Amino acid sequence: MKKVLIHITLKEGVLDPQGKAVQHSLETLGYDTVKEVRVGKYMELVVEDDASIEQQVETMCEKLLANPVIENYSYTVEEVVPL
Amino acid sequence: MKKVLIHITLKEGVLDPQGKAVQHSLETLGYDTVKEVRVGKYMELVVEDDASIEQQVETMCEKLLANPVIENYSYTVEEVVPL
Amino acid sequence: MKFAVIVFPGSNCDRDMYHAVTNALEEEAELVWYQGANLANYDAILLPGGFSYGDYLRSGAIASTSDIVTQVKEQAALGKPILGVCNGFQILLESGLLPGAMLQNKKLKFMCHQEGLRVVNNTTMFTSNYVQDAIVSIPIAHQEGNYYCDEATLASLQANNQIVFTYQTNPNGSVADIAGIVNEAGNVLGMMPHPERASEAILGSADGLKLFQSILENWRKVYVAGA
Amino acid sequence: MLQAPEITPEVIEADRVYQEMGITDEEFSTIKKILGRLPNFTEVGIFSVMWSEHCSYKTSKPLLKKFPTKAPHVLQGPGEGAGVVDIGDGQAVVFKIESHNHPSAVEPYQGAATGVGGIIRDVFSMGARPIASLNSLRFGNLTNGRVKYLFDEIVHGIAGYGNCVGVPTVGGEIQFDDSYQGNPLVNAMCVGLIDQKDMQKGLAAGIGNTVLYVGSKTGRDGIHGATFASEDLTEDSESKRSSVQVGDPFMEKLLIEACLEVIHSDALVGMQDMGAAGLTSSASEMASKAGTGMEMNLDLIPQREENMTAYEMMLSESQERMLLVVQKGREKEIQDVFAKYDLEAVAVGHVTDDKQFRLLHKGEVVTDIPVDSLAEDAPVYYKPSAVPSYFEEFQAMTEYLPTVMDHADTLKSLLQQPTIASKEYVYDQYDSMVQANTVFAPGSSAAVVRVNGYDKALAMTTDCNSRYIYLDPETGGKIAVAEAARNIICSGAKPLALTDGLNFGNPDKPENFWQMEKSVEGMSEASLALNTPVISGNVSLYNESNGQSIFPTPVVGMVGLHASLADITPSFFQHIGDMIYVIGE
Ligand SMILES: Nc1ncnc2c1ncn2[C@@H]1O[C@H](COP(=O)(O)OP(=O)(O)O)[C@@H](O)[C@H]1O
Repeated sequence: MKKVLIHITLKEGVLDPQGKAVQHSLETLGYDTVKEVRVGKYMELVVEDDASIEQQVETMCEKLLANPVIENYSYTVEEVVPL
Repeated sequence: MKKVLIHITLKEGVLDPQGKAVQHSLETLGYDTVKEVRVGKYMELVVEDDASIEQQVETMCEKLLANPVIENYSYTVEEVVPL
Repeated sequence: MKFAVIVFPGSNCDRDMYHAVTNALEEEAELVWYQGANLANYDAILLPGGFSYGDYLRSGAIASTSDIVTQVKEQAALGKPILGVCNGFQILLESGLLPGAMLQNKKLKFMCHQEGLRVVNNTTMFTSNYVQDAIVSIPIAHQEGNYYCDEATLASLQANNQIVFTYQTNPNGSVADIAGIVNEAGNVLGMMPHPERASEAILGSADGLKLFQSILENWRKVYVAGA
Repeated sequence: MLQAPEITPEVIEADRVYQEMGITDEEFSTIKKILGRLPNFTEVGIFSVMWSEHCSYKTSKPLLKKFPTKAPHVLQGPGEGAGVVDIGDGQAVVFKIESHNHPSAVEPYQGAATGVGGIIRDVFSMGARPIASLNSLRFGNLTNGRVKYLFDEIVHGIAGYGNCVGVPTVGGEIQFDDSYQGNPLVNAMCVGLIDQKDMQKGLAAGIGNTVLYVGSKTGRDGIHGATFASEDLTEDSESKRSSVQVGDPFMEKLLIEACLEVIHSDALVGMQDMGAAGLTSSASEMASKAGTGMEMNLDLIPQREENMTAYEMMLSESQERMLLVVQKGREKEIQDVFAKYDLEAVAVGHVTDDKQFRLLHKGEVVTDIPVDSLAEDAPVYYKPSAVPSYFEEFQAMTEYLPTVMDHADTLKSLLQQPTIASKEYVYDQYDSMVQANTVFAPGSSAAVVRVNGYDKALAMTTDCNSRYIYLDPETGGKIAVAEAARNIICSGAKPLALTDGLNFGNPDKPENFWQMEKSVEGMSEASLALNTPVISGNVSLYNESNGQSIFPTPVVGMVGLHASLADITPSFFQHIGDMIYVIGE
């Protein structure tokens, strides 16, 4: 078993209303040192081991997990440490 | 300037309907090697440098960014590499 | 004329759309479950609003990968009218049938109320019954209706006259106040406001009915002798 | 693990472990008598939830008896998932209100969301299509940060769930007062429409018939919060601690469609949702009502987490689950319908003739309880009541008439009160129009939803001015019912019946119990006078923070019928120059 960690972020230039709202709330709470916030998604997948796992993750991201019009993705594959 | 990378994930045992739907959809697309999907949030903050930055991020997470009743958080602080 | 109203798991304006066609427009419609259908049997395809697959991941994303969307693409290529409303619009964007993407409303809240829309293109098969630049009242009900596209895409939408409806007062942050667009061929319309909820006066507005009437009349011109 | 081997029946008795689950010494003796032996850990857990106020109404039952519940137009009064009222043409309206106060105080978004989900399940488990939702909310002072957070998240949760599931939220009410500072109230009401011939009951009838489990898998959700809060029994693992219930409106939407399809099959015998106390209450109530017994094999229960104990499964409050009883041999017909919606309907047990509630787990009988002892024969308490001193003081006061110096100013400052100000900020977030039947959305005195295809419509409202009730519970109770009826009548409809959400503080305080008693009496008198019987309701007690009770808040949800669409009357001015009349005293 592998654990795949996927980060999906909004492309540069795409407005991030959620990030802006979070930044604004932080400011209201007194955290005015926070200059920018961007909000993205983080996914953890548990995937059966497979030689082509990286390529599979790549197509999953392209087909479904990220929207190429507005998002970028990146991922890392880790061993699942048995308990 | 520092860049703070924050991961917010659902606590173990908390139902993740979104993760379930994504896994199911991946299955339908033929990716039946994906055994589990958990969806969380990922945030990137640009923060002015400060000796107490870690402690500040900690309270931001507790007060606003994460919901401690159902979510865990973790973060790392990086240098912002000037372009 | 026979309309297909596609029902995905989580669609929730499917009956409303069906009702608008059968009772307000008084034409034939069928609720078509997303599995096991043959869209070749219908003259027009309606993708209703709702929360297909719970809007999980991104609204419309999971539905856009289903087999029926492949059929929708085939029927679109044949020139049949395809209308996506709200979640249906999101599915059309996610599947690439229309350009751009949806972001969360700038206020990050769901919004539901009547909106004033401007008909900025009455030359499409969906809007020919409206007066050019008319203001019509049609409700919105969405949280992710903040239309986004890059500048090049916007320029080509404008150049090809693909913007069909704009908001009189932009409620959600959409680029260029966009409320609805068509594809280049003009037979695929996606819009966030709900014309099916504005098809009878008792519901607060009947301004949406003209949209369905436009589809019908334009279809009759082509397919019904003497019409 | 919760069911540690050392917690034997003897240990439970000797260490009074049952007390931590809310069972009193007398109740424990009664349980021993019922069983003729000592109960095991799972059994004590089952008694504790079934005999909790939430399921048994042990303190409120004597009061609820005072409500008028019958009238020729009432087809189903209190006792089923929701009440049912005849609206002609072979149709009926189904409705009920339910509270989700404590979960919403802990996790406001999910608490409110799952409150909406729960009441919608109550309605469609009767076989009705949910056609509208309403709510009644109470918060502390909005200047407080935590209150603001609760307010935003609760509204967001109601919207998040209701919008996704496709039931329009057409009305509600909100009141702000310091008494709710630490204890917000979230009451959700759902209204459904049904063809009378499709009415379902939660009955486990027919010996040998199969029990099917449908919907989300069972996790450890809500166990810790419900009745059991013992640190030493859970300390060995943080992750085993039960977690907050999370709603999945998408799953609920699939359940609605599948269940409303399945009711047309005569293979279906009974159906009930798993609400509070989940599997325990749905299964035992279905059997008790039918005069049968039930046996379930817990190994077959779909489980989301590993190594769940019988105790955990039976007390889990995981959302979006239904229990069905179907004719033996015809399971496949039912399962096929669910399969279309990607839902699995799993056979987990069968109906028996011995009136026992029997559970097997890993080859052992872990529960064997007479089923009636859980449902019908739960204890009933008659609490002492006492007139609060504040009431006597107030009554002794001479009437005070405020003098208004500047009417415009007074009006403006009234309109600025959060309780009085426009609630558009809230209801704009609700999809009030989905299903395309909403004639009057929120903002009207009563919401109006037409009955599609017929020349009639339904009016609905929730009302309760808890300040009045605090000042004089009996008169306040009458006012609440009368206000609801006025709202209905102003929309042009005839009031039919009501559902009540009784929210009070700790009933062990005689002053609180007096408030309950008096407000129920006032409401009863008004509903009798207006011929609007009480057809369903809910009780939520122990609403307190820092020892301070909330204002007594018995919410009235009322539904009325427009005999014709032409009767629908708007509550706002229509034309310039129209005359304005004031009617009444
Ligand atoms: N305050 C009340 N007034 C009238 N009926 C009530 C009241 N509270 C509860 N009931 C009725 O008692 C029955 C059981 O209630 P409850 O346990 O809340 O239902 P459920 O099992 O659906 O959650 C229901 O039929 C409900 O309508």
